[in-house]
Amino acid sequence: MSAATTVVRVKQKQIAQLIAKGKRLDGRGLNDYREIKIEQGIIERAEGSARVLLGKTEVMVGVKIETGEPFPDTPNEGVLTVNAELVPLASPTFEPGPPDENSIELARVVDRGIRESKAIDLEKLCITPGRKVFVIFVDIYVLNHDGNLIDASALAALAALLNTKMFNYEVENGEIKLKPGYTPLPVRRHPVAITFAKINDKLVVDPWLEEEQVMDARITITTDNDGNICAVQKGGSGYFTSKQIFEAAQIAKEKAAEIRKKLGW
Amino acid sequence: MSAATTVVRVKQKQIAQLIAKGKRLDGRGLNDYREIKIEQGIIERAEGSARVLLGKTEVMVGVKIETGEPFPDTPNEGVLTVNAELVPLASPTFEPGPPDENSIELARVVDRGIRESKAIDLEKLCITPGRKVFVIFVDIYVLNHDGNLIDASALAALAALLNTKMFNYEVENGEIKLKPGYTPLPVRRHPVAITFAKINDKLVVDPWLEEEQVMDARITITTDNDGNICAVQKGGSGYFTSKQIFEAAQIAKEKAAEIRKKLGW
Amino acid sequence: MSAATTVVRVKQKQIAQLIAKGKRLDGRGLNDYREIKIEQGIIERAEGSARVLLGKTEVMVGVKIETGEPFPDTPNEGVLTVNAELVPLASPTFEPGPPDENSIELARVVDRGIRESKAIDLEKLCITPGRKVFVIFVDIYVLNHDGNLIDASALAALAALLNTKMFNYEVENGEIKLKPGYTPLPVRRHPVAITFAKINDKLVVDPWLEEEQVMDARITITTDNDGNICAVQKGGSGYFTSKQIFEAAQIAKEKAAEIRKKLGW
Amino acid sequence: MSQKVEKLIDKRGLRLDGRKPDELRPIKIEVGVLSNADGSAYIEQGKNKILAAVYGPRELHPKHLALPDRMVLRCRYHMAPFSVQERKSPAPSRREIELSKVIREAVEPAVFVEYYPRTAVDIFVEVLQADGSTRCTSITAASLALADAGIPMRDLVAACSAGKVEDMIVLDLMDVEDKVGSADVPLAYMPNLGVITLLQMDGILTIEEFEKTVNLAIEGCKKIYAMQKEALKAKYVSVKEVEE
Amino acid sequence: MSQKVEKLIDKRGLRLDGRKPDELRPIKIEVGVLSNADGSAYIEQGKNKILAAVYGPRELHPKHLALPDRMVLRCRYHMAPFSVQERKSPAPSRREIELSKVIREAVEPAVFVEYYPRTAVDIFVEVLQADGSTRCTSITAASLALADAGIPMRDLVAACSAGKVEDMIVLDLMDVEDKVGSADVPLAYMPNLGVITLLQMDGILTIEEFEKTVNLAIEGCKKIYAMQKEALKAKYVSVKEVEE
Amino acid sequence: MSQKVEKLIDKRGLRLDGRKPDELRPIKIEVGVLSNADGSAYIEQGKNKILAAVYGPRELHPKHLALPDRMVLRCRYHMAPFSVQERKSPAPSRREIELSKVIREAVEPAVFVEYYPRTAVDIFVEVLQADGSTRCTSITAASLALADAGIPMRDLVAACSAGKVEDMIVLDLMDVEDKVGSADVPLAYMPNLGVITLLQMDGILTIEEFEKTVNLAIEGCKKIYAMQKEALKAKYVSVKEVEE
Repeated sequence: MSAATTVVRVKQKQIAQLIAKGKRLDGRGLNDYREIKIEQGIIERAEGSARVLLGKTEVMVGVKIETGEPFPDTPNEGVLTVNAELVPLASPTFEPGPPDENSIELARVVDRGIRESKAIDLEKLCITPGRKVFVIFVDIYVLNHDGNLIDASALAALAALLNTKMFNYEVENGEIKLKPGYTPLPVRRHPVAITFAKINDKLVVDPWLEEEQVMDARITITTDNDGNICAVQKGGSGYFTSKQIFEAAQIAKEKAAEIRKKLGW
Repeated sequence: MSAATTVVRVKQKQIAQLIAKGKRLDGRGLNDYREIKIEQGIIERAEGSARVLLGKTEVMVGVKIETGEPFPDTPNEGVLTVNAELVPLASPTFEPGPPDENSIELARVVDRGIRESKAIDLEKLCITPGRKVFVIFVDIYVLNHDGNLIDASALAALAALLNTKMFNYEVENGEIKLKPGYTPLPVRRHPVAITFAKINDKLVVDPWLEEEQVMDARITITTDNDGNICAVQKGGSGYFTSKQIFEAAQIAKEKAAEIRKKLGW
Repeated sequence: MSAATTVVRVKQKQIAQLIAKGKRLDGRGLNDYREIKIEQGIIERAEGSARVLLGKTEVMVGVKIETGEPFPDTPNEGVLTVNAELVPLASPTFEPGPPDENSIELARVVDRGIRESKAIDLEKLCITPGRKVFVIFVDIYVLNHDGNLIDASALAALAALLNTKMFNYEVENGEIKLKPGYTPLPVRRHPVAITFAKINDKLVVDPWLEEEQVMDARITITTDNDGNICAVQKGGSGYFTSKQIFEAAQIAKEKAAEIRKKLGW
Repeated sequence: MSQKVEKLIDKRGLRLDGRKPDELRPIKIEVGVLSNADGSAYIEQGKNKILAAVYGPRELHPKHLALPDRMVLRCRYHMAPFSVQERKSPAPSRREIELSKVIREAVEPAVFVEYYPRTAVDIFVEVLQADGSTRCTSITAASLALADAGIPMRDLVAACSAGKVEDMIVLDLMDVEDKVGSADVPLAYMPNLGVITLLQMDGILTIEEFEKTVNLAIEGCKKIYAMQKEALKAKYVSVKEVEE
Repeated sequence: MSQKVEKLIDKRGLRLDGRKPDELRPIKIEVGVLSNADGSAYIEQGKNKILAAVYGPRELHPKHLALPDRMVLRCRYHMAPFSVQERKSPAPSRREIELSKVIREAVEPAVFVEYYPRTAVDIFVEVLQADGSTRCTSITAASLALADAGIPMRDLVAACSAGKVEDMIVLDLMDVEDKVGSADVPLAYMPNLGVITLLQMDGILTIEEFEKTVNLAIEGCKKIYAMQKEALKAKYVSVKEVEE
Repeated sequence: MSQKVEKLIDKRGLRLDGRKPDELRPIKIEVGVLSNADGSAYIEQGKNKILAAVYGPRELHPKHLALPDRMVLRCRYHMAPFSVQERKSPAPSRREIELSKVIREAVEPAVFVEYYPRTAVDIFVEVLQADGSTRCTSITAASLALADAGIPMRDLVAACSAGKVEDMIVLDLMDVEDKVGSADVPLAYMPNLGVITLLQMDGILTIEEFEKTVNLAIEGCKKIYAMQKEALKAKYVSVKEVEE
């Protein structure tokens, strides 16, 4: 990184000059999102799955359902567990090993969007109150990193959840008895995360890798179907004015509505 | 450390010359203990807590009580677990990460003093023999390291245990039912650890950091209220004669009695 | 290793020239096995144990028996667990720490020989189907590494299993009740692993350390009492022709039969 | 053993601990409390008891992690096992790892990182007792510890949460308000520059509520900022008194 | 939730998925699928879905692990948590560590390791979905990713399993055949040189059956090799088309 | 499966294994038993079976841990999983980490550490079977392995425990005496210099009993020291015989 400092500065200047004119290196306008492609149901072994392409950023999410114990403070609710792996084939900067701060932050931001918007009806995932519930594992797998992993992962996670089906069952003496057929996972809200990079005091939406490498800071704002905010995360070692943040919130709400509409959510 | 070798040697000589005259860098006599300050009950979230200042050495101990299983060979006894963390804010030489040999030795020496003196009446902490007992977690947190962590930690651990209160309860069908009020943890003995540093073949009590940096070896002797020895630990890469050890044992017994008296234990 | 490259090349040439003439540095013929010495029952604390010397390679194996849960897909069978430690006293190249790829491969190859030959009658180790079975821990401890750890470890593991005795017991209400006396562990097959090194396109059996340091690749073929193959493992960054492998299989079968005969298995 | 939750706001509009909606918890700040650290600060904010220490600028191991044009700023947020209701395992949790990152990123904008190239500055935060909004209290403390260590800074960073509790926007959430309330917004601020360096949110807020909450949190930060400056002054005054 | 096992071979001699004994599963190969990696390949072989990427030659940290006369070839075989029936913990299992080793040793004979001394070449294999013989599919993919990265090679390595199922020697075992069958022989092969670079076996085979199985696996490798070359060609053709 | 404890001392004043109070367990020592290590020793003391090996002086990685004026002495005490009644997990326990430290500090006073600056000397102790006082037996073995490796030493270190069992002060505690007895004092000693290099205690002893116990342990060390010298001599005699 240090050896590349000069290169970074040159690129930073170039990107900043373009942005001052309302333009971006890849031809987008400041508030243009990259193209989103979603494929669902690609992993037959998983209860749900999706692959999202956001430009060249590629994220796969698999959903597995197991049974387990509820948390003591929510005995009537299923458990949601979001995990992210920045596997080393996705970027020369990712290394094998236990999750680092970046993958943990990624997982927790996606988790908060789903959890705080109450996207999943967790009460429907209770088998025996206080004893046995369904545990929903959402595993985010980043396959190619070309910027804005948070938005791509949030989209992939939701797409995978919407694709998830659970086998039908009855409870007999506390044991699960399978019945024929499947039911979709009870997903009732569609939180969408929109991330902005701040470069030279301007905000651009959906930053790609070259922009992330020169940005001062980023802010992610997740909104639900009603346009309410359900999660925010500032990242990076820069800062924002409150005006910038309020503007970002407004744009995030609009962009999320656009995306939801385009995807039929 | 290696760069500091010359500095250490100069200081070593200086400290040794003073000790030869019965004096110490900080003005104490060879058998003088630093001032002890104890505050109890400072962490309301914990069942018991204490902060000990021994000169500038500062140690905090919190006691938490949970329920768990007894050890198979003591089915009628509660479980005592002592853990020590040398958190990196306490010294430039402490590093984040899992416990190293120094923090493990510290925890185990404090543990032995409490355990071997039978300070806690563990049989009173049994709920259902062989199945359910109280587990006493004693967490030692070193906040500032100015030497003699063992004695300071042992004092803080005992002070925190003496400050610990347990809710009243009844056992109904193997389950705990809370009742109003609290009872103190059954602490019946007051083990006190006294540590000596050997510098240039002389023993000094309660070494501070500068003395520890030049000492050949240290010996810790823990005695109980009757003046019996309940734990000994030699440390460091030097040695002692048996005469030195027997003298240390005598002084340890006296110092511990003084401290117990001063603290009203 | 890199500094030793030239030395390795010289030795490689020397060893290869000898092998071309059908000779080896330590005087053996290409298909000669080193002397095998086995001692059994040396660890009284273990249910079974053995120490094998294969030339100067020395391996100890201890067998412990505990109770545990069966695997869900084999509810009527005991569990076999093979673990290998390349403890650092055995070689300057072994380092303390969690098992690395070499010790994991070693354990898994030995495990496959025992498991695939069905050497142990695991169904006899079931206590309560689906709930409680005996777990057999086979711990391989390499004490001196002079080459061909796989064969030495496989021999030591089998010798230790043959030495293992289980206490007699009855099952009463799902609990084990001990009865007087012991019964041998039900071992009914005698898998023997034979390893070959390929050096300069020739195969030699039972390579010692110097040969392993210069070999292109190795192949281990484990056969059972009927001369059937039950496990194969190619190792190293070289290759074999199928002709070489079929020849090795034939020799492995013969060598294993010889060893079985010599050891009375 | 779960906490039973009464109403969080009473008829008079007061909170469980008697505070008004826009009122901070009682705050006690001390700077320079640890003799070994290059800088340190201790804060009590309600029942939060938090200690921050700074070591550095100092050498970095392994050396290839050093940066040629700036210092490396590192931060560890850690909770004592006895700081919370159920004993916390000493191993860092995922939550602690995330908070270490956002706290570092909240104070970094204030630091002139280019003054000490090739060095490391370490911030260690220990939560001795936790009662909600600990990341904010930690930032307030960390920023003071940096100043106490003499690390050159653009401004102090003050941090405070605001949120929504039973339909009311309130300042400085304590644990039960955070857990049972409907939204929580931790925020860090540099008052002289008027910029936000930490912003997170969870819960549900309309955009209007969100703006109101952010603005309230900023007001909280300004009050805390004044106390930070007092505490720094107090330390240097008392040092001067000792020296005289 | 265990799989109920029907007969694995029906009266007509066909397998559960309708294949003949010496028939491969349907295979789909794509080369150069990831934009960041220096080389990459994606394979579907039946329900196996496997992605391989290569990074390098590149610098090695820590430097004392570099070799003066050759590159260091490293390999990580890893399964996605959702790739198997029961969710797999992301931490590497003993099985994954062994497979990483044997996959590396299966492709290394094909690489001119001495061309790039003091460097590292990393192979990362991610199993997105597993359905038996994943180590073979992984080797096929890894070898293509190496070629795609421009690493100089003697030959491609193709890999395929054969085994014994209900007294029949069959090619390319899928999961249920591997688990319930009586022997499994994964094998990797360099067809131009006619040499075997991976060989493992578990189960029980007579020496004659073993030879037959090895020979069948080699035939499978040859077919896969043809598909590998097609896939490489397709990539370069499509690249050329794009360039033109 | 717990051990039932009979009386530890019988009417004749003899212990469970027939020993008198001041009697050592049978000891068998062999030096130079491993061909790879630079030095090694094997000891049986009662049912304790312990192997120690020394590697070094050798290079230290990472290099910044090397000391300019002395060697770094490292020690790992480790128990085989099968060495105790209940299988021990191979991961180092807190007990093993503490014992590694005290064993290192017990032999270090005997070593001329300044002879080989910038190097490391590693002591590896493997407990193959444990029956009480293993740290003492380990020190006895480690000291011989150091001597066998040609590390320059002031003296051999001999170690032995003493303790109190049913009101009697006894030498060389075996497992059941350690567990059920009322005090245990492991001690290491350099007889030529007359100094103690390891001393620990747990249990309850009056100061008078403590002195008596320490003195008895020293007597034990002296006897073991004689056997250590015999074993060293035996090795060099047998080497000489081989050489002649």
